[in-house]
Amino acid sequence: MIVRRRPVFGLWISLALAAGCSDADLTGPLAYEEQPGMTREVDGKSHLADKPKIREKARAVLAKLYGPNPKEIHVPEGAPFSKDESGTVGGLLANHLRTAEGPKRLPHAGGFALYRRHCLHCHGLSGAGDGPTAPFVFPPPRDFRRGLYKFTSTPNGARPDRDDLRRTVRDGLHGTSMPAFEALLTKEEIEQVLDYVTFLSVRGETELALIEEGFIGDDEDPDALEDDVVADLTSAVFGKWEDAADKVVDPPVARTPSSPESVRRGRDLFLGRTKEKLECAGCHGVKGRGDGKSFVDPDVFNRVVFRGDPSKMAERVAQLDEPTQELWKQKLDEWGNPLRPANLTVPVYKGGRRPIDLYWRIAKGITGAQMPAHYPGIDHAQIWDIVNFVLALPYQPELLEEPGVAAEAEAVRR
Amino acid sequence: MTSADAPPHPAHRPSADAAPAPATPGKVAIWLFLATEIMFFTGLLGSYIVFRAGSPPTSYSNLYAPAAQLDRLKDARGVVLGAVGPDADGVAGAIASATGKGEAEVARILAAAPHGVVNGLDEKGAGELTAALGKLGAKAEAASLRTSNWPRPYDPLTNPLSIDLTTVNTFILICSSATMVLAVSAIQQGRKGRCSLFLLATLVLGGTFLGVQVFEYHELLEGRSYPIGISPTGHFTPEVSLFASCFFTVTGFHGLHVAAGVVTLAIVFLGSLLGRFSAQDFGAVEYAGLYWHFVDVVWILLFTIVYLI
Amino acid sequence: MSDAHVHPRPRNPLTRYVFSTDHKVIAVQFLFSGLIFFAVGGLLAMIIRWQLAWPWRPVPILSKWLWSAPALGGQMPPEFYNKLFTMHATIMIFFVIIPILTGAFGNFLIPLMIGARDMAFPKLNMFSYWIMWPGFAFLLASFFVEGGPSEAGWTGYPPLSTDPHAAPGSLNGQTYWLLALLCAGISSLTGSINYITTVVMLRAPGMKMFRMPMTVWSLFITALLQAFALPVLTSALVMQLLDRTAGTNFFSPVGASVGNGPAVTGGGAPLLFQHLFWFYSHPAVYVMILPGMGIASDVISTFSRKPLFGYKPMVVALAAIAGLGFIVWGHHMFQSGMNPALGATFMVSTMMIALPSAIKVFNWIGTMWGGRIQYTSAMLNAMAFVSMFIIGGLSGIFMAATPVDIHIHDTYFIVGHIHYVLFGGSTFAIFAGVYYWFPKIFGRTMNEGLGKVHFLFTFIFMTGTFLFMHIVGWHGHMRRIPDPTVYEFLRAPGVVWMNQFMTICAFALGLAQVPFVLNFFYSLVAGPKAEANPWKANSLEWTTASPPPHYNFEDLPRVFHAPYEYSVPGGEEDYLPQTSPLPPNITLDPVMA
Amino acid sequence: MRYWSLIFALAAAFSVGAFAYAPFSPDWWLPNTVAEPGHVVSKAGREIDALFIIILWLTGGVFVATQAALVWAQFRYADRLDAEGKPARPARYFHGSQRLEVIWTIIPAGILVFLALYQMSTWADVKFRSAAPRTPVLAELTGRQFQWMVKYPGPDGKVGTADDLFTVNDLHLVKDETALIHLKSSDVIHSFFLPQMRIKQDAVPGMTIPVWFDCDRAGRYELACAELCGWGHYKMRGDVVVHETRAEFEAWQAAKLAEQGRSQVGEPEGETSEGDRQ
Repeated sequence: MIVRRRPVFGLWISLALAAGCSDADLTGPLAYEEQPGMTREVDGKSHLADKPKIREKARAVLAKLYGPNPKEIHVPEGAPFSKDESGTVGGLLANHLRTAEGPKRLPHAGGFALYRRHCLHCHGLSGAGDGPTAPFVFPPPRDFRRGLYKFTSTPNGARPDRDDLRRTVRDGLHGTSMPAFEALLTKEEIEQVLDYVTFLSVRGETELALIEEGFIGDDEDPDALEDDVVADLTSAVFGKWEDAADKVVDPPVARTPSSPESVRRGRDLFLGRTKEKLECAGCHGVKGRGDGKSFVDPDVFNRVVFRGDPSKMAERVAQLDEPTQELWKQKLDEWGNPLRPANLTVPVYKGGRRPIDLYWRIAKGITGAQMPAHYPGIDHAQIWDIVNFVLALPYQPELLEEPGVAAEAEAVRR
Repeated sequence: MTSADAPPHPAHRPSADAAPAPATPGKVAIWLFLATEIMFFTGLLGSYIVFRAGSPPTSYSNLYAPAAQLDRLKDARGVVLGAVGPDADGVAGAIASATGKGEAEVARILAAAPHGVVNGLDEKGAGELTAALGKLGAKAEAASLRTSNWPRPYDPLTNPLSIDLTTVNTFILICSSATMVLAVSAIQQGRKGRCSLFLLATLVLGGTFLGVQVFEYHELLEGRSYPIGISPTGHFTPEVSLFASCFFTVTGFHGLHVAAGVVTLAIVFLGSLLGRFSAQDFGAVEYAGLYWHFVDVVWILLFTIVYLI
Repeated sequence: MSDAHVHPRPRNPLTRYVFSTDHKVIAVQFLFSGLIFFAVGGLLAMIIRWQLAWPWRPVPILSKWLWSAPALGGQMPPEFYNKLFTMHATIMIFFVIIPILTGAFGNFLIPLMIGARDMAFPKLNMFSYWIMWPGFAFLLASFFVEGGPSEAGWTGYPPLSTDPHAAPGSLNGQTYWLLALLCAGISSLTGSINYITTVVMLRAPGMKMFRMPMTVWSLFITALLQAFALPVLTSALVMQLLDRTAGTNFFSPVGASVGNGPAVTGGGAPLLFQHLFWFYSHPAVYVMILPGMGIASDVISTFSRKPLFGYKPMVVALAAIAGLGFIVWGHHMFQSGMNPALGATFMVSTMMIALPSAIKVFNWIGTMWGGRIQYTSAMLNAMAFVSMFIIGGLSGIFMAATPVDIHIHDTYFIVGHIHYVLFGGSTFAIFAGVYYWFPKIFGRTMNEGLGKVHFLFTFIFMTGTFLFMHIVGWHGHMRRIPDPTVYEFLRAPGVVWMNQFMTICAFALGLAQVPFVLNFFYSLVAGPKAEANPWKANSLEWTTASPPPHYNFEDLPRVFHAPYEYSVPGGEEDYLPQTSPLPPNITLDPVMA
Repeated sequence: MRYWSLIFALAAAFSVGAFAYAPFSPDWWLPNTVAEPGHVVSKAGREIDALFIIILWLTGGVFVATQAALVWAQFRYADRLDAEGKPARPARYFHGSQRLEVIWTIIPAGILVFLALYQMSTWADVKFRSAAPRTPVLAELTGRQFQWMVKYPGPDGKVGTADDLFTVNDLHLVKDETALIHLKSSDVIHSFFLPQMRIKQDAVPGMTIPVWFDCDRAGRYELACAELCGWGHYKMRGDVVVHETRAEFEAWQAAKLAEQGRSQVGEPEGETSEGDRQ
């Protein structure tokens, strides 16, 4: 019996050791995934497929700037991360929660640890949106590495303001698979996650910039990707993030209070009845149901995206008839994922339901998606009319169902 | 069940020519098997009854298949193409321009006439298309989106099932049960020829039943085209409604059982031709008969519940 | 014709060991495949426990090849956790406990204990084993399909299980899972028809129903349960399969829009699946415990050297459990949205099912009372069965009480309960049965010392593993969550401590099976040769050689009494085989024995 | 040999000890407010706890009695050999006792029937639709993979109108007022579980199920999903905030509505009361 007890006791100790070691949760094969342009040819984009020397340099630069692997995080100078309590920039990335008693290593604290715990299975270790769950959710998780985010308060194509990311993490994106984290993380923890997401973004953007820079360089050039070149690249990347806060679009004209008249004006704008000839109905449909004619028919879309194996979506697309396939290819977002226009008859708004969220969507569009910026095309008051209309539509379906409205819209569009 | 004095084990049967035991292991087993089958059909038919008693009214829509997003289509109208008329190309063109549907889909609608459904229209569009088609000499009628619950018997607008045909088929199956009884009683009296004859009759009747059911399935699945009160696609396939799901599952599994029965009967019939059975040894005939009666009884229940109610 | 069935054992190794129609060989086949799957299921349980104790930490060794996606960095994906417990439960229930209890023990013991030469339908018997293999194959194959194996839990509730976008495992894995269960179901159905027929028709001369050992009674009643309940599950599985493959709409609810996809409009009722599922799966719980009760009864009577206390009441209690088992399925659905009034009636029937279980426990203690208890490995395991079944049974009362169930439903309390019944109950009974009948099955004796070491550690760590599940459960710990620390009330130090303690005990419990494995295989090859009746037991299997000859008995035995006549006054030995008549001075109580 | 019984005794004692210790540690007992470990916050919770404790005592008594009998039988009736290697004592030969069988059938039956009937009224109060309070609906709660969507009626008091207040994973109610919630699911089956209030109800797609409960201590509680709903099942955590007064609740609601109606960046962000955790 005594002989038997020893292995059990030993097991206990070894389990406790394996589990209790402070860095035990950081074991495993941790390596950043490289963007495709690093090693192979990408259609119409820069790549380093035939420049092995520059590729090695780019890799070395990245490792130096951001750390060789996710376990070891470097903070490049001037990076747009927030400061922790001690004033260290990037201190939230992998810090260990500071409590009243002093710094404390908690297994699930720090941006990286929190990201691993809450985000990784969709967004992936490198932030490439390629976690193991990613193929099974629609819309697919965001690839952070281009610095582009759909629902922002900044102009189309600009980097997001930190508030935008914070809102997304805190409240989730209703209508997608991005859950709300407000009840799962503390405010401090959300900040840490935001820093880590920013880190993955700027790292990815730097990588892209290096690829682009290397693409135009000569592989034999010993001075390629020199320090000062790299410094220029990074400061450009960081600059975009630094600028974001200044670019936040604040409606210069206060919201028109929602009134039947305003809603009706918004409807007329939506249907393209005004002289501006907006084409909202072309995508969102004359009934606002997201079934406009410029887009793939929702039934076809659902069949391709939601029926069957997600990894075989390309095959299902290939089975569509020629014009539909052509349309399908046109209606992809920046990341190559299929898009569907919002169904405005249900009160589900991915980018938020506040009037200002809708204002941003209409005025400056959705980055990476096909929703264009409308601002200079129509004025602020008109945007507010459309906002009022969109907010009212789910509860007043008759707005688009009055006899003749749809047909008229159709006629105007033609 | 058995007493100590009359051991039931085959190895202990006194002799081969003694009267057969009242129950053989085979008979016990076949009864048990039938009991499990009864529970299986109870599961299927019970589900049908539960659905029928308390199913949601949206279980079936006339213009769209169940997977369509009906909330998106609240006011949708459709046009039912009754007859294509002389100008098929013109009709196809009109439908294509009114709805933007692809060539293949339009061809499918035309083929489904007199119950071709053009969906995805609003009231005005439906009216215009109806008028346009009328001008082209086609027969067309506007229809509005409705959800309906369960088909009623003898209502060709909601019920695709032919009760008359199935009544005949039911009669055939009952007859086959009768001939099966005669076959068993013949072999019990040792009349081997008569037994073979009745087995053949049962086999033929069972095969006929199966044939009629295959014909019925063919009609439902592709042979005919049905009004939109039955199916939005013109065909009665398992996915068009809860009723269709239940119908195909229940009758399909019954049909499989009949098919298995027919194969069994064929084997027994061959055995009978070869003279395998006698007044003392007719277990296989009896078991096949029990199974066959069970299939018959299930059908009568099923016919009542699925077709008649 | 009288000895037509007594032909020699087949010479061809293929028909002798593989496609054998001999019930004893088939029993061994069931036993081995069951034990192998026991190891697989146990390994899955270890990984589950690791994740619960130390969430998201890479599992030593295993994480490298179980989930190797570089994007993961060694961390278990949450859907993998769901797959783990789904597969753990499916394997343990449908491929370990049911096959070992009914397949292995049922096959081996029924003919031998009732004095028959083989099952009524040997070929059907062979079929019922080999139809398991497609089931195994489907289950193993599901690990390699796109989306991985099923992850909807062993209950497979729709729409999580029917909509391919609800979970990766519902993509293809669920279809494989359904096919695996259908195969296992066919195996159980054919097996149960065979058992019932054998028991009804092939008893030896003098073997009246009320002279059958409890083990045979329990297997008989189990077979009846399966024969009448399993077809209903089969119909539910078939409907779910059609929902997934043929586009039918039985269980997809109206208005559900899964994974941001289109809403379902024409649809059925998800709750109907639950009703059909539990109509089988509640009786299935009794399928998993009744044979254990039978085995424990026989082992306890033998090693107490004393007649079974209240043989007939024990049989009646078995039948009552089985009968009531058909009308209590709704207690799994108290919180499911089913009409609460229905819940109230199910509560009463569920409470009543505790009664026959209590009677059985009292009778077992009564059997030991006044006996001469011999502490063999088999007896220790049987006593552990009684001891643990008391906990498993009593904790069931909490769940039967609908208001209390509101709180503990879907928590670890349930998990603790079912493991006390299935590990504390069924598994100890399986161990008892293996130790008890090993000499008869293989003709060699197991090592008692190793057997006792195995028992000691299994018993200790079993308590350590499952006891605290009740406590974390009533503290509110939900089941099927890979990371309890998301919740503040589950971050309490006590809960964390208990989770880690349970995990350590679970690993130790796994290690504690090493002596069993060593003992089993060593004894199989080199154990001392067993005599015909090593335990001096009464029932018929001990009257023939160990291992029994191909057709079991030289001459069919004649039976004079029930197998529990131990320590008959005036007898030379303290046991009296069923083949020997009772001394003339003994009259039996007609109600009890 | 007979000392094997000690193992069984130890296991039983360990179980009894763990269950007896449990009430004295808030981590081990039924979940409650941390500040007041002994206090159960909802009326239904108190009834359910009382029933739980009754069953715990009853089963505990039965457990101790049966385990004691088992261990005693194991200890007392272990086989012992005399000097000659013969059994020191023969086993008693008897087949049972009708009287005992009747006693131990009737007494547990009585207890079980009592238990079943005793539970009925609480069950009816907590779940029967006829017992639902006739108060306005506090919110419509919809389970979705993987969060709880909450929809409060706006100023017009009706759910499903343009002025509804939408929150995610954030359920607010007022102390001592019975909260009536309409439970729905938009995709798969979820389960609404409030451990501290002892409430659990599955949310089934296609059904609207009323759930009601109250809470007599203001504070922050947790809402969990108790039915497997997919890979993110474990993270379907929601906050339940119980406000001290209705005014406080209304202030929170007004602030939230204001935020929901925000149309300028520059507006001062009204720090929502209790908006931050930790």
